[in-house]
Amino acid sequence: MSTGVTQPTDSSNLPVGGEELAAAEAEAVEAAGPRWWSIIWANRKARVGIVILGLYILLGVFAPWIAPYEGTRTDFEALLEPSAEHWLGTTTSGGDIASQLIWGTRVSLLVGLFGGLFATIIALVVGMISGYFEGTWIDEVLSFVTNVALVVPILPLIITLMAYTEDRSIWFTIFVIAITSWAGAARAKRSQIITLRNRDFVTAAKFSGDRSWTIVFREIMPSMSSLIMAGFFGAATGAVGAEAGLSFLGLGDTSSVSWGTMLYQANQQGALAQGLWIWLFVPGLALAILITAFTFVNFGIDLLSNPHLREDG
Amino acid sequence: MRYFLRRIGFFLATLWAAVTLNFIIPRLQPGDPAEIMFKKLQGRDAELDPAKIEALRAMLGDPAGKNLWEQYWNYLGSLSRGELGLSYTYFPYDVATVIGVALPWTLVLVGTTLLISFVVGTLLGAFAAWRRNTRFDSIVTLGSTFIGTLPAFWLALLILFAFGYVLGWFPTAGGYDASTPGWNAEFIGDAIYHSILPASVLLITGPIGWILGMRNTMIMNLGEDYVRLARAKGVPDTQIALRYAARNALLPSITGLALALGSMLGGQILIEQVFDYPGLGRLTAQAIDNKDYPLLQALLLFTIVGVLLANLIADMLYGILDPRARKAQS
Amino acid sequence: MTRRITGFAALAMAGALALTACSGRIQTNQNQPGPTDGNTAGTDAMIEQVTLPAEVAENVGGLVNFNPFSPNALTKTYFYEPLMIRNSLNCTMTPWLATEYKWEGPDKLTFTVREGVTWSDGQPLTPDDVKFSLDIGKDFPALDTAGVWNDTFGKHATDVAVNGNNVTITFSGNAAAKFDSIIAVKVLPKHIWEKIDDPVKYIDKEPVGTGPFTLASYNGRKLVLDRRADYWQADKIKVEKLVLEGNYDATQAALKLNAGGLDAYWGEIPNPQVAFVDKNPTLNHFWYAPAGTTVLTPNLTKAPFNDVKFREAYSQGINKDEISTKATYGIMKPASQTGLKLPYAEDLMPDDLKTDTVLPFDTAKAEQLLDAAGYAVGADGMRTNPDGSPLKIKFTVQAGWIDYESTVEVIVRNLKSMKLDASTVKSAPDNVDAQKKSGEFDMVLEYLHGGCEVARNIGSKLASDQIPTKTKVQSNVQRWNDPATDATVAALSGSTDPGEQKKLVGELVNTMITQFPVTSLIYAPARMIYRTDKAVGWPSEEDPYATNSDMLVIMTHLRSAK
Amino acid sequence: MALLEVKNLGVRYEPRLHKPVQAVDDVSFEIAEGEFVGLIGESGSGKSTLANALLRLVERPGRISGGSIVFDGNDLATMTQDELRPYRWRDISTVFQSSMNALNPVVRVVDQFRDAIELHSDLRGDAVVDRVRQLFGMVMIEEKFLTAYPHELSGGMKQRINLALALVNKPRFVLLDEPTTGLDVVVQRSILEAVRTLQAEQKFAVLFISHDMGTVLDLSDRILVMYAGRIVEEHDSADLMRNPLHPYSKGLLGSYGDPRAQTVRITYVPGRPPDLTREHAGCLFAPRCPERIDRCLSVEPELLAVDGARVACHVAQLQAEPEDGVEVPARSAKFAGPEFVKSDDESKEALSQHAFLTLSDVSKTYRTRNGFTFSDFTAVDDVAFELRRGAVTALVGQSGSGKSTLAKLITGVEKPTAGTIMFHTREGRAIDVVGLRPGQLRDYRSKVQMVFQDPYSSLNPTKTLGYILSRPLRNFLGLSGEALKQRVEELLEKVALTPASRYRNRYAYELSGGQRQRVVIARALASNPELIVADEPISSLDVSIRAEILELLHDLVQESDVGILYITHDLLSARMLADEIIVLSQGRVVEQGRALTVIRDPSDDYTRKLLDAIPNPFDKLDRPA
Repeated sequence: MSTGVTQPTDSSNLPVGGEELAAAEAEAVEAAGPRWWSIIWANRKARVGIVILGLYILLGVFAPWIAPYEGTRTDFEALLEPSAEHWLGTTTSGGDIASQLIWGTRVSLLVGLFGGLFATIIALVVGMISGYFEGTWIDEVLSFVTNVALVVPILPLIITLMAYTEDRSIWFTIFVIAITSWAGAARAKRSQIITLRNRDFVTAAKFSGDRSWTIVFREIMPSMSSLIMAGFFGAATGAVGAEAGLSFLGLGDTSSVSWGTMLYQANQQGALAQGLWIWLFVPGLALAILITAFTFVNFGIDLLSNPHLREDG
Repeated sequence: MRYFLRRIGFFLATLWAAVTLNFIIPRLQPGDPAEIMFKKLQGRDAELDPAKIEALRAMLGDPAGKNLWEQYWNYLGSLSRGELGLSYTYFPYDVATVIGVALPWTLVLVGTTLLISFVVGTLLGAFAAWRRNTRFDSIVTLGSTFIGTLPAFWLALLILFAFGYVLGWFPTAGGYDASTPGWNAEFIGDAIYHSILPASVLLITGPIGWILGMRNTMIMNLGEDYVRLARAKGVPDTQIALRYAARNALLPSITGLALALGSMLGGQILIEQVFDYPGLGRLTAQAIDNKDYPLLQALLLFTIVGVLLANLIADMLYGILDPRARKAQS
Repeated sequence: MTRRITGFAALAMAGALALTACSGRIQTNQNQPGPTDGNTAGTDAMIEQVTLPAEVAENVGGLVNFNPFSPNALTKTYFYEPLMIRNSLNCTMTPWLATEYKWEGPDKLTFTVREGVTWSDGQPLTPDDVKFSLDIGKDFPALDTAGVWNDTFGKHATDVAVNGNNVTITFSGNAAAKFDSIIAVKVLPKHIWEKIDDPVKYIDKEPVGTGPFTLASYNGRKLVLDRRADYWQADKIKVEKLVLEGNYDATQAALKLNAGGLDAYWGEIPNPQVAFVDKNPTLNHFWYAPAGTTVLTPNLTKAPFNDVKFREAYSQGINKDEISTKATYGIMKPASQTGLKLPYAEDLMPDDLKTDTVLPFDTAKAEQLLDAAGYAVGADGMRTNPDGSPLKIKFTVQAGWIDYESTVEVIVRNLKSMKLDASTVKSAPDNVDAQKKSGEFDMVLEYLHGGCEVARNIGSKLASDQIPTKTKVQSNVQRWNDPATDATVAALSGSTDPGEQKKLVGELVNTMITQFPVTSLIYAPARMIYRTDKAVGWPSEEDPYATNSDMLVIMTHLRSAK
Repeated sequence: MALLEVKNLGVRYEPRLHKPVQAVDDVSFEIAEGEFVGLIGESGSGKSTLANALLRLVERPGRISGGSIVFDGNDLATMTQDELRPYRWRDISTVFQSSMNALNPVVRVVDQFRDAIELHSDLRGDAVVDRVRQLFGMVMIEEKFLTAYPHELSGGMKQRINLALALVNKPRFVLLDEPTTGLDVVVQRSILEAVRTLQAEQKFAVLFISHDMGTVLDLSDRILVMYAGRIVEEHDSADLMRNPLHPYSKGLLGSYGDPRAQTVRITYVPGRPPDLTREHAGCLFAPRCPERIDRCLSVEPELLAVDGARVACHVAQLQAEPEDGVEVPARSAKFAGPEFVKSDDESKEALSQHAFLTLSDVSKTYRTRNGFTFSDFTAVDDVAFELRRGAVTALVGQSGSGKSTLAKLITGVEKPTAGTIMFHTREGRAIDVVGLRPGQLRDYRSKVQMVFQDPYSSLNPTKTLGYILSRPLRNFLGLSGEALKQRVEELLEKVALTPASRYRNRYAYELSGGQRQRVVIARALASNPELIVADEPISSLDVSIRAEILELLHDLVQESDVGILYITHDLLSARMLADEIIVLSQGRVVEQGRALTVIRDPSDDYTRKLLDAIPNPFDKLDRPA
C-alpha cells in the first residue's frame, strides 16, 4: 500500500481540463509521507531515549547551576553520609559525589558527541571513498586498511595508545576512541554506497556534469543519512562506554571528573570493602541509563532505514 | 579456486600488516622494560639502585640498544621460526608456555559462556521475533537493551560486591583456590565455583547481541515472500517459525558466532581484571602494564590470527550454509 | 593497569634492598597511631600456620620458578639467604650466613662464613658457596644485582678468594659504598648451580636453600612452605607452615585481613584505620614506618625554578598537613626539609639545627618572599617572572597514583593561593619517567629514599652523576649540579668515620634547608598491616626491629599468640 | 452455488504513524468452479490487498474490517488460522508476484514441494519426487532442476516452478497475483500460455490479478476492474472490450492502440489516483473523469447491474436508465480524455533528416575470469546504425539483447572493443566518442543525456527538484543566481509541472510516478542536448498514464532538433514514439526500418516473436487496421 500518493478531494466543480488538473496536482504534492522525526518520535523506545538524552544534555549544559559544587572540588570532609549539603555523600578524598556525578555528565556527553562524530566522519570518508571507487586501487588500499583495523584487537590498542600519551586530556581520549572504532562502520558504509552507487540518480548526476567528489558527498551521502545517524549513535554509545572503561582502568583523563574516573577512584579507594556502595553504584547507573538512551534513540533511527521494524499496529 | 587464492592472499596481507602493527604498537609506548620491571619489583617508592637496573637490562636485553629495523627483522625472523621469545614478566619462561597456562581459563570461561549466550540469545531472539509486539517481545527487547547497555565492568563490580563481599557466597578473585590443577573433581569443582561470578556477568551481557541480532533478521525474514508463501501453504506456525524464518535468520548469527569465537582469544580484559581471573585478558593487561613486549606481541598475534582464521572460517561456513553465497563466490 | 603490585613489590625488596654501613639510633615516634597491645605477649607454642600475600603479582598459575634472579620467582625470601641483614630504620646489623665482616682497607672486604649451616638437601654450607655466589655475577652480568663486578657505587671487584672460613673480595679501588648490596647477595648452593649452563634462564623448580622453610606444595596459586627443623636458627622459627597466597587489591586485602585469611599485608589499603583496625581494635593493627620522603621536585634547569629565592618562597606555602590528610588519611606525617627520616635519623642532624625542620605552612610568608624576589603580581592577578614574562607552572603527576594526585591537588591549590599560575597535568607513569629522563617538566613528585646511608639517598639525590640521562632514570631528577655537593657526596660514600660522616651529612642537610633543591612534603610509608590472633611479635613503632622489607627477620620474631 | 463468494469485503490499514486507509472497500464478487476471472487495477488500487485478504494473509497493521469470504459454503474471513489450514494449498493456492523471493533461497526446489505435498496428502518419499517430476513436466522444466537452489534458476523458471507449486495438490482455486510482472515479454507470454493450458486441463478456478489489461483480457472469462479500493466494473471480457461502461475502464482500454494502424491513437488518464487517507465524497474517479456530472462529486456511485454487467458509475447507470432532468453524455466506448497521436507521415519526414550519430561495426565483448581461464561474452556484435536529428529511433529487444550495452557505448559510459562511434554536433564538430578522455566525456555528456527507466530511483530523494535541475545548468551552462532560477522554472513548465514555483522546492518522493518521469525529462533537457537516450522510460509507469510521457517526448522532438534513442522491450510503444525501429537480438541488429514497416511487415522471425508477445486486447476483436 502506497500511502504517499495524494489527491485533492475538495473538488468543487472541477471542469475537465489539463490546466486545472495540473493545478490540483500541484496542490497535491504538498502532502507527503511521515517525516523522519515523526517516525522516530512515534516509537515509544525512541521517545524515551530522546527524553532521557535531553535531560542529560540539560544536566550537562547547566551543570554549573544544577550541581551544588564544582566537580573537581575535594576540600570537603571525607566520607560524609548523604545529607542536604552532600546529596550523595562525599568520597574518601572529600569530593561531593552528587556534584561529580552531574559534572561527569559533561564528559560523557562530550565523549559521546565528539567520539561518535569523529569516528563517524572517519568511517564516512573511508567508507564513501572506498565504496564509490569500488574495484580501483583506492578501494583496495582503503578496504585493506579497514580490514586490518577490524582485526586488530581494539581494547589493547586503545590501552596502548592511551598509555603513550603525555597529556591525557579528554580530547585525546576522544581521538583515540575515534581512530580505533571506525572500521566496522566504514565497512557498512562501503557496502551501502556500493548499492547506492549503481542507482540511477548517481548516473544521472554524472550526466548532469557533477564531479565524483560532488556525487559522493552531495548526492550519495544525504541518502545514507539514517545509516550515518545510526552509525553516529552507535559510535557515540561505544565511545561513552569506552571512555568509562578506559577511565576505570586508570587510563582516562583524571583531571576532569567523569563517571569512569569516579568508578576508578571508588574501586581504587576500596569502596567495596568500605561499603561505600553509593559511590560505586551511582556513576555506573548514570552511565547505563545514558547508553540505554542512546540505544533507544537508535531503535528509532533503525526504523527509518528498515521499515520492517516499524512497530505499526 | 580464484576465490580461495584471493582469500588466502588477503589473509596473508592482513596478517603481515597486523604483525607489523603488532610490532610497532608496543614500541610506541615510552618506558624501558628493565626500569618498569624494576619499579614493579621494588615498589613505587624505592631507591633507584643502578646496579639492579643494569642487571635487569642485561637479563631482558636492552631494546634501546638495537635500532628498530634490526628489531623488526629479528622479530619477523623469529616469528617465521615460530619463536615468540621469553616473557619479561615470567622470565625465563617463553611466552608460548605462559599463554598456554592462561589459555584454558579463557577458552573455558569465555567459550562456554559464549556458546550458552549464543544458544539462549538466539532462541530468545527468535521467539521474540515470532511473538513480535507481544508482552514477551517487549520484555525481552527492552530488558536486553537495558542490560546490554550496562557497562560490563560495572556490572561485574556490582555482582562482585553483592555476592562476593556482602553475601560472601562466592570467592572474589582467582580461578581456583586450594585444589591442584588437573583432571580431578576437586579442582574442577573449585574452578567452577570461582568461575560462577565472572561467568554470570558474561551470561547476563552475552546473549544481548544475539537476541537483538536474531530478532531483527528474523523479523525481516518473516516479511519475506517465502514465509508468506509458507503461510499460504498452510504450514503450521511452529514450522514456519523454525524451518523457514529461524533457519534463514540463523545464518548471519552462525558466522557471527565464528567471528566471536575467533575474537574470544583476546580474553575479556575488563571482566578478568575485576575478578582477577587468570585468563588471557588479564595476561594482556599485565603485559601492557609491564611492557612485556614479547608476551604482548604474542598475545596480540594470537588474537589477530584467531580473528583472521575465524573470518576465513566464517566466510567458508557461510558458503556452506547459504547456497547463494556459494554462487557469489565462484 | 592494576596498582595492586605495590604491596608485594615491597616484599620483593626483602631480598634486594641495600643497607648501608652508617650507624643510626632507634627512636620511637610517639605521634604514630596504631595500637600495639596484644602484639608483644605470646607463648613458646608453635604457630600452626601464617598466611601472607604472594610475593609475585603476575601469576598465571603453574609457572613454577624459584630462581632468585628471576623477576617472577615465587619467593625470594625464604630459601636463599643473604650474608647479613640490616634494619633500614635503626640501621642495626644482623649477621646471617656471615657471622662477621671486616674491611681491610676500602678495597678489601672479608666475610666470615657461619658454620653449621646446612642446605636443605643436607649438604653443609661452605665458603665456596659464598664465593660461587659472588663470582656468578662476573660471568653473568644479568645476575650481578649487587654491582660487584662493575663500577656502580664504588670500584669493581677483581677477585674473590676463600681462606679457611673467610671469603675475601678484592676491589680495584674504594668500594665502601657497595657494602650494602654485597651483604644482600643471595648465597647459592654451588654443588647444584655449578651444573647449570645458563643460570640466567634457569628455571629453578626444586630450590635447595639455607632458609627457614622448604617447599611443601604449590598449586599454581598457593605456595605452601614447611618449617625446616634443621634450620640453623630453627629455635627462633615458630611458624610451622607458611602460606604465600594471592595478590590482592586494596579491597580484597582488607576483606581477607578482616576475615583472617591473611595475617599480614604491606600493600596499600586506603584508610586502614576504618577499613581494618576499627573492625577489631584488639586484633587488627597497622604500622606505617617512614621509608623515605615524598619530595616536590622542580626542574632546576628551568626558570624560575633555578632561582633559590623562588624555591624558598613556595616551599613556605605548602600545606603539608592537608597533604597528609588527603593523601594518607593523616597517617604519614609532614616531613623534615632536611631530607632525613626523623626522628629515626635524629643523631645525624647537625648539632646546631635544633629547630623544627618541618617547614610551616605560611602563605603570607611565601607571598612576602615572592614579592621580595621580584615575582610581582601582574594585571591578571597572577605573578610574573621578575622580567615581567608570564609565569606558568605545569605540575606533572602520575595518572592513577591516587595519593600523588591528591598531593598535587593540594600543592597546586597552595601555589594558586600564592598567586602562581599552576596547573596539573596528569600523565601516564611511564610518561612521567620519560619526562624525568628528558628534563621536560616543571614540577613532579619524587621519592627520596630514607635508607641508612645518606650518601646513597640524599647523596644520590644531589650528586651530579645521578642526573637522569636520556636512557636512564636516576635519582637526581631535579638536576642539582653543584661541585661542592659532589665532593661532599664522594667523601661521604668513602667515609667510615662517624664523626666525619655527621659533618658531611650536615653539609648535605644544609644544602637541603637553604637551597631547597627539593621540598620535603610527607614521609612515604613502609606499611605493615597485621592481625595478632595467631602470631604476635610483628614489628611496631614500639619495636621497630624491621620493616616489611625484612620478612626473614620478622619470621624469627614471630611467636604464637596462644 | 459459486465456489467463492466475496461479500462486502473491506480491508483497513490502521498504522500508528499514518492516517488509516480503507484499502479495500465494500468489495463483492463471485467466482464459479472452474471460472477464470481477471482483476485489473493499477498501483494503489488495493488489488494486492484484496489478494492477501482472500488468502487471509493480511498482516498488521491491516485487518479485514468487514464482509465475508465464503469458500465452498464456509466463511474464510472469520475462521481461525487453525481452522483455515486444511483449506490452504489443498483448495486454495497462489502464485505470488515476486518470483524472486517466493521460494526459500536456502532450500532445494524439490524440498519446497515436499512440505506442500506432505502437509496435505499421504504421499511420502519417492512418491513425492515423482509427483514433483510430473509437475515439472507440466510447466516444462527439466528434471535436473529438482535439486537446484532458487538462485540457480532464471526468473521465468522460478515463476513456472511457482505455478507448478501452486498446482501441486490439485487445488480448486488458484490466485495469481501479477504472476508475470517483471518478466521479459516473451517469457511472460510462455507463462501465460502455461496457465491457459493447465487451467483448461485441470479446471481450477482462477482469480488473475494484473495491472495490465492486455494480459488479463486474453485469458479471462470475466473481468473485475478495481479503482481506489473498489470494484468499479464487472464485465464479461469480450463485452468489456466492445462496451466498457466505466470511464476508467475506457481509459485503460484506450491506452492500447493497434500498432499496425497508419495513425495510432492512444488515450491516457490524466492526474493521479486518490489519497485514500483523506475524506472524500462522491465518486473517487471523478477528479480524473472526462464524463463527470455534478452528481459524481457528491454521491458515491454503487456497483449496480447495467446491461448484464455491473458498474459503479452514475453516468453509465443514467445512460442505461435515464432520469429526468439529469443530462448525461451519450454512451461511448472511447475514453474522452487526452489522446496521443502518432502518424506514419511524421516518421517519413523525420527519416529524411540527416544523421548526427553514426555507429560503425561496433562490438563489445566482456571478459570474465573463471579461475585461470577466461570466458568471453559478446554483448554487442558488429552493430551499425545512424541516429537522426529530430527523429526518434527505437532500439527494441529482450533483456540481454545488448540494448542497454549500446546505450552505455553511445553515452560513453563504456568503450566498445571494436568499431567507431562518431557524433556530429550542431556546430558541425565531429566527436570520436570512443576516443574520449574522462575530461572530454563530461563535455560530451552535455550533448547526450539520459532518461532512466525507474523514475523512483533516478531522482535523488534527498534533493529538491530545483537542485536536481540546477546541476546540469550550473555545470554545463554556467548559470547561476536569478538566471538559474528562471531557467529551472522554464524547464518545469516545459514538462507541464505548473506552476513551476510550487514544484521548485519539492522533493521527488512527493510526486507521482508520472510527475517524476517528467522531472527526469526536464533534467535531460536542461543542458540543451542534441541526443536523449531514453531507457525504457515508461515501463515502470501505470498503463493509464504511459501515453502522457510518450506524448511529452514526442513533443520535444517535434519542437526541436533533438534526437531520441528510445530503448524498449515493447514494440507497441516503439511504434507509438519512434520513427525508426531497430530490433536487436543477442547483440546483433536483426531488423531495421521505418516503424510502421517493421511492425506491419517484419522480416525477421525474432521480430515476429516479439510482435506476438505484445499483450493486445484487441487481437480478439476484428478492429480495422
